[in-house]
Amino acid sequence: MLRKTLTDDTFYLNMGPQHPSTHGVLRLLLRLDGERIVECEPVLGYSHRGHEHMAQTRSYLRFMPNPCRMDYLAGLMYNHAYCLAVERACGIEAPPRAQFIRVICAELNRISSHLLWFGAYLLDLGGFTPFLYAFDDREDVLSILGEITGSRLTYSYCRFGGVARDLTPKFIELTKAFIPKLRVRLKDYDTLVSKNVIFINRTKDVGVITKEQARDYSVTGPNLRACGVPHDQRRCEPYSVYPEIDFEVITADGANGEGDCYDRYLVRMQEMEESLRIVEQALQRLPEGPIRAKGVAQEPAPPPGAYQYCYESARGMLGIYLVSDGSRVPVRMKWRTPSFSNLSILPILLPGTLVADTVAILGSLDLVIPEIDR
Amino acid sequence: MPPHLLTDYLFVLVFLLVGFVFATIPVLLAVLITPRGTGLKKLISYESGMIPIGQAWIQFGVSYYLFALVFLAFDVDVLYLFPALVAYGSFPWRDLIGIFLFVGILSLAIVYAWCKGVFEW
Amino acid sequence: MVERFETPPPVQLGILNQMLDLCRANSLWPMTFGLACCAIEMMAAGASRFDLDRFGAGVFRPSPRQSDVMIVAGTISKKMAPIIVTLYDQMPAPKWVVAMGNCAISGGPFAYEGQYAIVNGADRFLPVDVYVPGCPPRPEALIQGLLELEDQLTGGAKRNYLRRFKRHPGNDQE
Amino acid sequence: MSQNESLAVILESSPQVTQLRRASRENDGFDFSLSIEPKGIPELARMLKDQGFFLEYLTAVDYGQTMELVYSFSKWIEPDRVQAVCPAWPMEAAPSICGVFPAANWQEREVFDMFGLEFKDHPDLKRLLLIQEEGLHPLRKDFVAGPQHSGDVVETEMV
Repeated sequence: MLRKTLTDDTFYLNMGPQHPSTHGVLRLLLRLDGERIVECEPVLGYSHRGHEHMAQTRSYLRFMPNPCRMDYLAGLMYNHAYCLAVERACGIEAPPRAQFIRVICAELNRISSHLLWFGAYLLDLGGFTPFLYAFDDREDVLSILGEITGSRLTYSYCRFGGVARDLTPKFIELTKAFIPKLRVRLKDYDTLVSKNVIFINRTKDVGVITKEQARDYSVTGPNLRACGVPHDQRRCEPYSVYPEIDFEVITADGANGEGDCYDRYLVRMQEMEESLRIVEQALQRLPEGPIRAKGVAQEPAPPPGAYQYCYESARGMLGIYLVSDGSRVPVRMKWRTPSFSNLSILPILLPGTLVADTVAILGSLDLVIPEIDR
Repeated sequence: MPPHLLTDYLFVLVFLLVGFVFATIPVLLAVLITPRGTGLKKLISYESGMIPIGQAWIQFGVSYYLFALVFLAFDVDVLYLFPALVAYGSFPWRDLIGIFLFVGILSLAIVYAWCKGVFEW
Repeated sequence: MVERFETPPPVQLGILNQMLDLCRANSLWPMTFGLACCAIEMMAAGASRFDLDRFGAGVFRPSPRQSDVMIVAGTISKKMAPIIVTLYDQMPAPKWVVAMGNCAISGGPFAYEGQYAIVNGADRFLPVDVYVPGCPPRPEALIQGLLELEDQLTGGAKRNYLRRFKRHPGNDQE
Repeated sequence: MSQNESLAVILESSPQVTQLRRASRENDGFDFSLSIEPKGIPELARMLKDQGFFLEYLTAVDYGQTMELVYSFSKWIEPDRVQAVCPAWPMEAAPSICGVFPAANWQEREVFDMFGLEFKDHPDLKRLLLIQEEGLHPLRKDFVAGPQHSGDVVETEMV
């Protein structure tokens, strides 16, 4: 009887919804041969909340709190992107001061998102100390952003045509104190982690994404820049005030990045420094003036048509496709979220690696699951 | 049964008894004073919240078995070191070389396994 | 309300239970079980600034077999509900549930007339002990929720000398 | 903009394109919007891939009586964005472009999940996000949440 039950030697393992390294409720159905992965199929939908269904049944203003709950690590960026998309549809232009304030807050939000990724990724690989340091810095950023937005994670700070409140002197003073402090800390992280032999062995040449694979699976953001492609929405398709700010697009050591986990780590760490530079320049160039455009209706009703807006969120290219029929409720609002396509490359990265490498690859892709399930 | 032998066996008996009692008290305590969960899916093996697919009786890589075998060799090796340590000291140099010889020969098993590639996963 | 799936212990001495409850209260091991945004605030509560370890609850256990408190942090979708029930069943007996965030209390911002994908709150299928409102609640709110759970266990400052540390004034007169 | 001209010429030449509209990037967000027959989609996708485009997203829009599929392709460095729109619902199923762009695999499954639109020769067209329930296509305009969808109904059996 025993002979009959023993089939081929692969078995199914659920790296399932409740797993510390999936950063949310993502389920990986792995077919394993011992510890080596034969096949991986991500199963999604465990945190599907119907954002796009809500977008179709609510007016633009009532949908305002939803974008930041899709990607709660870069909540302010989603809020910013949503307002920019509706402004493009309605043909409104935010005053320059408001645009600069939005860019400052968006870049601070990018830093807090990368810090959380850094802490959580090192926690997945077994190092507990960077998690504590990274969260300590992240709390500084959250208290700075909380100074004017009032919330820590789910911001509804931008309005159609401007921002809700003006910058307070305390905000500017806190930011100016925070920038050198984080620069020192980033050097500490560099020495603590980048040259750590265990970290290098776990991430070097693991989960390599080639340029063709990145194009086939439309991977964007730091994962794409780690493959050596200098694609950054803020530079290739400049929006808001980014043309006036001098920053460079970080790719892993020039254009010959191999696109492995270590390069993705390096790209994100340098992006934090770039964001600090952007915040510094934006603070210097902050113009005086109003923070809300005059005469913008509280409940906008964009003219009929289809509009698209592409924004560079912390995880990659965030696209909003808006179809409006002139009423206050959109016909369709499609959110092209970066983590969706960043995850779709996993089934071809994992076969042949060990289960422990899954944790390293999954962490390096920096996924936020409600952004995938929407 | 000469009396001094009897007391020796008595010590062994007491030692066994105390060991047994020392082991069962926590188990008994746990059964008596803690509430018992009566959930339906309590006894399913935990697999991040899902119901495991297939059963565990499958063939899997031989490397796990070989790895355990190499550990076993050294486990038994330590077993024999105990009496050697007890009798240690009459001729210190001779005993030291004896132990090194014993452990050396056994560690050849590791070298053999290493060359055969048992440790490549 | 869902009844608790627990049978009381065969031996129940008054003073013994109080001692056990005091020990359990000071070492509540939560299960890492983040569903959505509240998970990030739970991590922030466990991290260095709002240290949960001060109350013995900082040891986040990944597996339900070694955890006492299930903090349901985030939106419960219909596809996720059976999995939460499985995890709750697999936790050893003295276990408690903290519903963190509006989604776990009542469906929060996603509970409305035409919704098709979420369950309106964890207390539809789990016996919830402490509700921590907020969207997401601040880490201090989660810590206050855990302190509330500890007070439920040990009868609070009134009965237990060790629980008389300073808290916000509202809690002292009960 | 000369690069755009050559693109415009190529787009006109590809078969099944019924109407090519040049849009402005500032107030529409895309450079070219072309409406195409469902049969011509794989051909267009292959042609755009040779030009170095990648598939940004693929989604459907429900206008009540009719539904249409919207494809959006864009480039990495030079900012070109082509949007292809093809009628979907009353017409027969559109062919899948998983062969050309594997990224479309999940997006087509999601469109099937949310709108119920089939895709011909898709490797395994099954639900991506929602629970396995017959006829549940929430993003359709005629979708009404039934009693079994209410927030109080919890089935604790593993689906």
